[in-house]
Amino acid sequence: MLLQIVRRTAILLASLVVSSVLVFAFMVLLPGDPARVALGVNASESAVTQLRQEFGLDRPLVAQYLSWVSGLVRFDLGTSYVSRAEIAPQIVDRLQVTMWLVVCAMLLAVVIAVPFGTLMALRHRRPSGLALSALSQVGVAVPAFLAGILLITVFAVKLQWLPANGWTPPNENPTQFLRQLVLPVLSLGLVQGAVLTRYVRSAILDVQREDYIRTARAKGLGRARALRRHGFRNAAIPVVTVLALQLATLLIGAVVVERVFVIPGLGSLLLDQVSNRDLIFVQDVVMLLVFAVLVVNFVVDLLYLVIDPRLKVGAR
Amino acid sequence: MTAAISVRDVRRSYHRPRTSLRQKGPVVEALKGVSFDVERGERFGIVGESGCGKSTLMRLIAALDRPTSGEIFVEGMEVTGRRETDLGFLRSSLQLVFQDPMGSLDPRMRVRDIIAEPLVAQRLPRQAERVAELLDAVGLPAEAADRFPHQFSGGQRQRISIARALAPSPSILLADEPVSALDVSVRAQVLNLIIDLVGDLGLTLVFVSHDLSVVRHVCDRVAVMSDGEIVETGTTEQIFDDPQHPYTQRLLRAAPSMRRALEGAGASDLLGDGR
Amino acid sequence: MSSEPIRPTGPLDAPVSAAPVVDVAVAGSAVRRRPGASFFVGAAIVVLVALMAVVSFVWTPYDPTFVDAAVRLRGVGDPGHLLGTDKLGRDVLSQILVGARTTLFVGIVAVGVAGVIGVPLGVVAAMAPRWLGETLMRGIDLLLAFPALLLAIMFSAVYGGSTLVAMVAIGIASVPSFVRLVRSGAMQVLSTEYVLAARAAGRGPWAIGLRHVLPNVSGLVIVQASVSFAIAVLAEAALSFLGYGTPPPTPSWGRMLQESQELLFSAPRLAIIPGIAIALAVLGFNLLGDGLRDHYDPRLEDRR
Amino acid sequence: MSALAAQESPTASGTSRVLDVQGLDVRLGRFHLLHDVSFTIDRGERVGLIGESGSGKSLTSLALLGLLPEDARIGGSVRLAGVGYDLVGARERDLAQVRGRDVAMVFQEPMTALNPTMRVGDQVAEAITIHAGRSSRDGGARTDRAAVRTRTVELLDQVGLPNPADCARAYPHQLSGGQRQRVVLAIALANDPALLVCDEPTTALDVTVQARVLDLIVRGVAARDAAMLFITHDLSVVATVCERVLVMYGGRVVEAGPVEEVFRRPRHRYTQGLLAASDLDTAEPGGRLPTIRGSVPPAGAFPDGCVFRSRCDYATSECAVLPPWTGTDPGHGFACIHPAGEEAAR
Amino acid sequence: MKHIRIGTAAASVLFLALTAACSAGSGTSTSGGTGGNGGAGADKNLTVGLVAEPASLDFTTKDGAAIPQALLDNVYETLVKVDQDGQIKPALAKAWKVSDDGKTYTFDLVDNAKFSDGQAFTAKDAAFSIDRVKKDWTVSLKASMDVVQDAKAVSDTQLQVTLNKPSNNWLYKMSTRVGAMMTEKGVADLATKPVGTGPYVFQTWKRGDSISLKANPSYWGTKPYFQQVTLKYFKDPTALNNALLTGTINVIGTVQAPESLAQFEGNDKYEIIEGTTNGEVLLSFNNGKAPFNDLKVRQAARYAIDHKALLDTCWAGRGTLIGSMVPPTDPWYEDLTGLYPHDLAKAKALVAETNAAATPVRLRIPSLPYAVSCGQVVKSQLEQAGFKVTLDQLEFPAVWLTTVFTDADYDMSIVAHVEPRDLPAVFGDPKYYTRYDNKQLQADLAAADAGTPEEQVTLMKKAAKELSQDAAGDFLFLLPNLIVAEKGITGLPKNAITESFDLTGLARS
Repeated sequence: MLLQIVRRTAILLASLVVSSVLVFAFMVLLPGDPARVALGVNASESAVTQLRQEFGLDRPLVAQYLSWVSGLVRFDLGTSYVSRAEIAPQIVDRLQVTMWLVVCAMLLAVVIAVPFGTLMALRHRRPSGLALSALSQVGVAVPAFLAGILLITVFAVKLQWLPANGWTPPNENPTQFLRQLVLPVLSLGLVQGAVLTRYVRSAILDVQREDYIRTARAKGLGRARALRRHGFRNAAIPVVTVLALQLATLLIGAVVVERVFVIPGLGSLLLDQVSNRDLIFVQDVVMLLVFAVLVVNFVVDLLYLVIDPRLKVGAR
Repeated sequence: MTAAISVRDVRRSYHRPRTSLRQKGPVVEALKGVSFDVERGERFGIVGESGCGKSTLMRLIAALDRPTSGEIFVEGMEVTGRRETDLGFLRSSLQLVFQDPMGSLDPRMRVRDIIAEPLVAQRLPRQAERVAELLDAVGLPAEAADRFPHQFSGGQRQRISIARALAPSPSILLADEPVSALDVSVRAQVLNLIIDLVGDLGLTLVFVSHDLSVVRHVCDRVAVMSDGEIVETGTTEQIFDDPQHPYTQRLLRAAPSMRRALEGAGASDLLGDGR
Repeated sequence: MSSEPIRPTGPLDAPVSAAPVVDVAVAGSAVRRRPGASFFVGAAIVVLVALMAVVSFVWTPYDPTFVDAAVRLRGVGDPGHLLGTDKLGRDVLSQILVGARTTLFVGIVAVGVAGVIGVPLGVVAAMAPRWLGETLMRGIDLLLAFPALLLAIMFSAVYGGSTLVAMVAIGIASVPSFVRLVRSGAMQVLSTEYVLAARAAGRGPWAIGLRHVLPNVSGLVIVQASVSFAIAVLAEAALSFLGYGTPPPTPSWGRMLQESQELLFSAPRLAIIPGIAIALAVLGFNLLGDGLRDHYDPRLEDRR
Repeated sequence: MSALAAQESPTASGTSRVLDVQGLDVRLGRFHLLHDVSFTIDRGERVGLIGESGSGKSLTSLALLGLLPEDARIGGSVRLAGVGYDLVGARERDLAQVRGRDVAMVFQEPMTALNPTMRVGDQVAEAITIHAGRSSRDGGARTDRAAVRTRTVELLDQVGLPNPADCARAYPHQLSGGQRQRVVLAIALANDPALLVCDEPTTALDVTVQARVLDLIVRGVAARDAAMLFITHDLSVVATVCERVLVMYGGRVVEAGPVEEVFRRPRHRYTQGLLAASDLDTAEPGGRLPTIRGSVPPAGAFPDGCVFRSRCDYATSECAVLPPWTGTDPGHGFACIHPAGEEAAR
Repeated sequence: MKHIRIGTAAASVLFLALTAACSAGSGTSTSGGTGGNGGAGADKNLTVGLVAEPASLDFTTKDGAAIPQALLDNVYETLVKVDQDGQIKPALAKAWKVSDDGKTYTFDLVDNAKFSDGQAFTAKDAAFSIDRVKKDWTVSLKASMDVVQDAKAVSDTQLQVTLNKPSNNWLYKMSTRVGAMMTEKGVADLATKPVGTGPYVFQTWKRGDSISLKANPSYWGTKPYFQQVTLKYFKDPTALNNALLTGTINVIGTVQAPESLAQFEGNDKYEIIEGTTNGEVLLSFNNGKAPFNDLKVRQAARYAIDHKALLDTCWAGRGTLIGSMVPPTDPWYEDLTGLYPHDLAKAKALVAETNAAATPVRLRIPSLPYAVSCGQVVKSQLEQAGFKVTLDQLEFPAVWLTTVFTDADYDMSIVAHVEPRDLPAVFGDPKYYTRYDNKQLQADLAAADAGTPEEQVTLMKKAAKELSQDAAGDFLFLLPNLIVAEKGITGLPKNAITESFDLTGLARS
């Protein structure tokens, strides 16, 4: 068990190092001198030189990389070339917004996916199961932003039930926060829910075919109870994987919905900074996303150790 | 005259992945120093339970795996330590038949191509005629060549397997549990076929099985394996009528037998002395 | 779509995508089921999209980029413009037809990149010595940390926005799912007795890779390709919406949708028509993938 | 519940009949897989069901427990002592109460039959607690956790697991195949079922392990005076374990009777061929074995009339009509127009 | 001098400056008397929806029209302002005198203005602000102050500025961001905490969302009606419309999707204000290289464009057709739309004559809504005349600026030049991205800047006509000023001809 944790931690750390080099290298590859881009096309040469010095862009790449990484470790993400503002608090700010959106949407997705996915699997040969399955296929096929636009048109503009867009922090005005959260969470959650439903269905179908479910039923557990007591834990393994990765990649993936609903989230921040060519900022956001994905994978790996006792011994 | 197969103190161990921080992963010894000779024209049986190392041994003889130590000679030529490209003699003189009649045939290939594979690989001539001859030899119709494995029953598939093994006209046939996955009513057909072919073609047969009665029926000489070692070797009569090693005795006793059962033996009689 | 492209790492390989898991079929067995309804519906939709693309090469009612101020914002069923015209007076039907081309192009590029990189890499990772295979897989896992959308945006920033660049990025982001799938399939194939038999017959590793491994993982690859195709179509729509997708004047369903937004109230058809086209194409490829999976995966056979 | 408990007595006829299967018929999709299977088992009786792949023997066992796929169409009746209703057509909820309590099952594949994420002891304990409170035998006493734990260890001890208390804490992957099969047996025996169904329980095991497990099964059944249906393709195992045998081919019972009689003097040509082909003990070493020609057809491809006629050397045109059952009752007789053992008389 | 032009125009194209101030004529008396925080109800709050969010609050180091749009005239004030008719009016300077040689300006400043950090505004601050442009500003706009020789405080309320040479433009520029008055103590945190003398005080900036301003309680002039103004940013024009429709905002400061106006028309909850801007949407030619260094090719292109149809399709018919680089609000405006009427036959003939169809021309447009719309129309229309056109959409600002604007790697482009009086900037400098080198025009423009106001008008008219005749570019149309507001919001400017969105005069009736 300990060995597994150590091994996975080592892999995580190695992945972080490699990806940080990749991200850094990618940013170096980006055409254009960041200082010049930050200052605009007609900036004077002296101003550019000064900025380069100020941000250490005149140092060798290795030194730049090391100081960036050592900053990351201390959670000092540096200062934006463009706005001259500290980057860390901005990222934290945006991350909070996106987390609300993504976590709520994924909760909704789970709430939809687990019962419906299970039902679809249990009835996969009956008309009701097929109908649900078809519905989920349609759900998967609808782009989230289209869902968002349709929801806005109906519930905000036509019916005037909810605000069409905007974001209010929960501590500022909880009611407004909730009202503004509903539609984006729906448009993200419904689509993600449809995707997740397919996985739940697939996982339950697989598990249902397992011999131990038959053993459990032979013991006297009803079909549903056998599934509940023995199936879910085992079906959870692939589903949790998907869920965790949906969560991590939605940090950026939610950008389309953020755009539709004018939510100042992390994805929008990244897009803004890409178009501002605020490279240090982009670098930090990308690294954060990579970090998030890797850490989520790491956590999921550890979770497997809990869920699946076979892994504790390192059986491969 | 050299032995068909000569195995000299062959060992094979595997490293399991480590499971603890302090200790290295355990070393599993699949073969703990095995030596024996198979004479030409002999029908040699290897009997043992799962995990005893008999399949590992087969792979080592066929040079599909490398021993940790020891030497293996096939028809006087050393097999161990050779590169894949230097094994041409082995590939043409020694062939295998496997247990699983489904898994040993590539589902995406036509029977013709399956049987011809050794011929193609070894660049042998007359491939089309040879395939037809072989199909006939194993009792399959000529039009079988155009079909795919899944269109055949288990017994027929095993015939295809045998045809493939015979394609390069080998002198040695290794059969690894060739009838264990077959229905009882088909098993006899395949056993008959193997025995006939071995006799007609004058092959050396190495026959691996966990089923004592099958080995007894097919083989002249038997080696009993347990836990990576050969515990006893002898002629079929010696082994079955007068087993010396306690393991052999226990094994023979544990195998249910129709004759003994009809004489009134029950489940408890399968156990060794004591319980 | 915002969210599609995620693939897990972890001990149990379960490729994740907008469509459900591609089960790793038992490589040695050829138990096939007759294709079900989802295969036929999916195939019909895919053929329809392909047909639209093919037709657009030889005939469209109008030049899809031809601007005619006189006929702007005609409704559906307008004589001469079956699906009406957009705000620039371009014929919507012509754009939809030519847009099918873009959609297919998008999928072919993305799936092509993913497949051309992923399939050989997967086979190599399976056939290489253990340490090399494992290292390769760790590298592939790392790629998972770069979601498709992120890669596409970064690529667009470097190489300029174009369909090709965006789709190469989507393709690269889809590489891990191909590698993992092909590797696990190939490892199953390599553990079969027919591979042992082939080695005993004297086949070298190249021949085994080409003659045994590739044909036997091809079913898995086709299923994954179909699913990845759907993902790519959704990704293109999302990127177009963000302004990183297919640039004008090339007709693209994603951009048609994006351009029609301001007219959602006065001419909702301009959003609905490409919206349906996108959803239909995605549905088609997902269903096709599902149907093929049923066909190739004997595990769905729950009768014993 | 109390209604069920009230019927917990031998049937009115006075015989100790445990299982009565009449005309069991199963169709799946377009395949007709079981035809008119009838047999009975009495208390303390060990009955073997033999047949090759595709004979329908596993399907029969699943039908007895109501574990067939949902879309299977089932006809006939399956009645179990102590259960007031026909198991064919019973609701899943009612069936669940019968399973594990009145009828239990041991499966073929010990490696996959246990939940990999649950401790072995918990899986055994579950079998005990599911029916606790519903069972008239021990009342609510078995819900007591300590008592359940004690009983679990006791059961594991009974199936011969060394250090049963440690075993209870283990996960399935930490046990060998033979050990797992014993755990499955412990689960099956947990509620002292009236009928134990064993579906190829030792096929995946080594000979020496098989010997142990067979012994344990026989002892466990004997200790409970339970009835047993033992399904296998291995004739010598059936001969060793059972008193009575049913021979199945192509979804039909083709011959039935006491082991002694059927194996010494088979009447059906299939039984005869099967015995001859598998008898390696008496065959000349290295000589030719008697065979049955052809191979077992795939499901749905058996001929009508006599199912064996496509492979039978004695088949005539008369065999195209379903041969009648020759014998006193479904448990003793054969279905063959040209039976063995009559040539001498002719 | 030339440098000035390049700079200003560079800034102007960065983002569209969208709406105008209305400095004069806030006739309704504002009743900002209640004072303090308590009394201001919801009707004293205003949320304005805008499109482009600034990347920084410091326009001394960062280009872009979004910063002055939010801060100029609201947080920062200038000495003089430009009114709705383009006339220069007093602001922090009550009055000013120009010496006879046109080189010395003496400003009399208001005596009761205070910075939001509590310090009084004096002539020293004004001199400091003007000097600082030359010293510390890094954006190229600073070049507008190159003409200043010296600025000094004569007294607390009197400032004297000496120029190198007479310039009509300088005073005009003093009404833009380079004329913003700052305090020496307030310049440390320009990017995050602007300090000015204006009617509003900067409060918070939720990046990616909005900027909040609150009324300055100690404002020296007429106090604004709204106590709290939030400028909310929407990248997506549709989202902006939806926000107004669902009451999230009160005003759409600039409509970027004119087609969508339909949903507000005929709805009596809303009011649409339509006026003009300085934004000439220019189909620019690369005059420096083939094929557009050939007058006939340029003429062919001008004849090929059907401006009416173009305006109808790509901007819903909103906007004004112009025949040259001058908006109607400039004193030297003249209707030149008749110079190159849509004439497909002539265009085709010219194309055939010049062999312009031999190679495709690259129309490289920025990724901005109007450019994307117009680009497709222009491509279609040019192709009907026989041109071969490839349309490239370049990411704006980063890619378009380097490729087209800096490197002039293009044949044609479309961009709105929104800088006031930008004809000299766009066509007076051969190094500018239009690569238009016309010595006569350059001489006329220099004379206009140095001459009397009357001479300026005459010479500018001449230049504008020359420019149009020479087909230095095609002037597609003038962007309209489109504002949608809830009924009852007053004081919204009809025309948008300055850099700021001036909130001072806004009220709710």
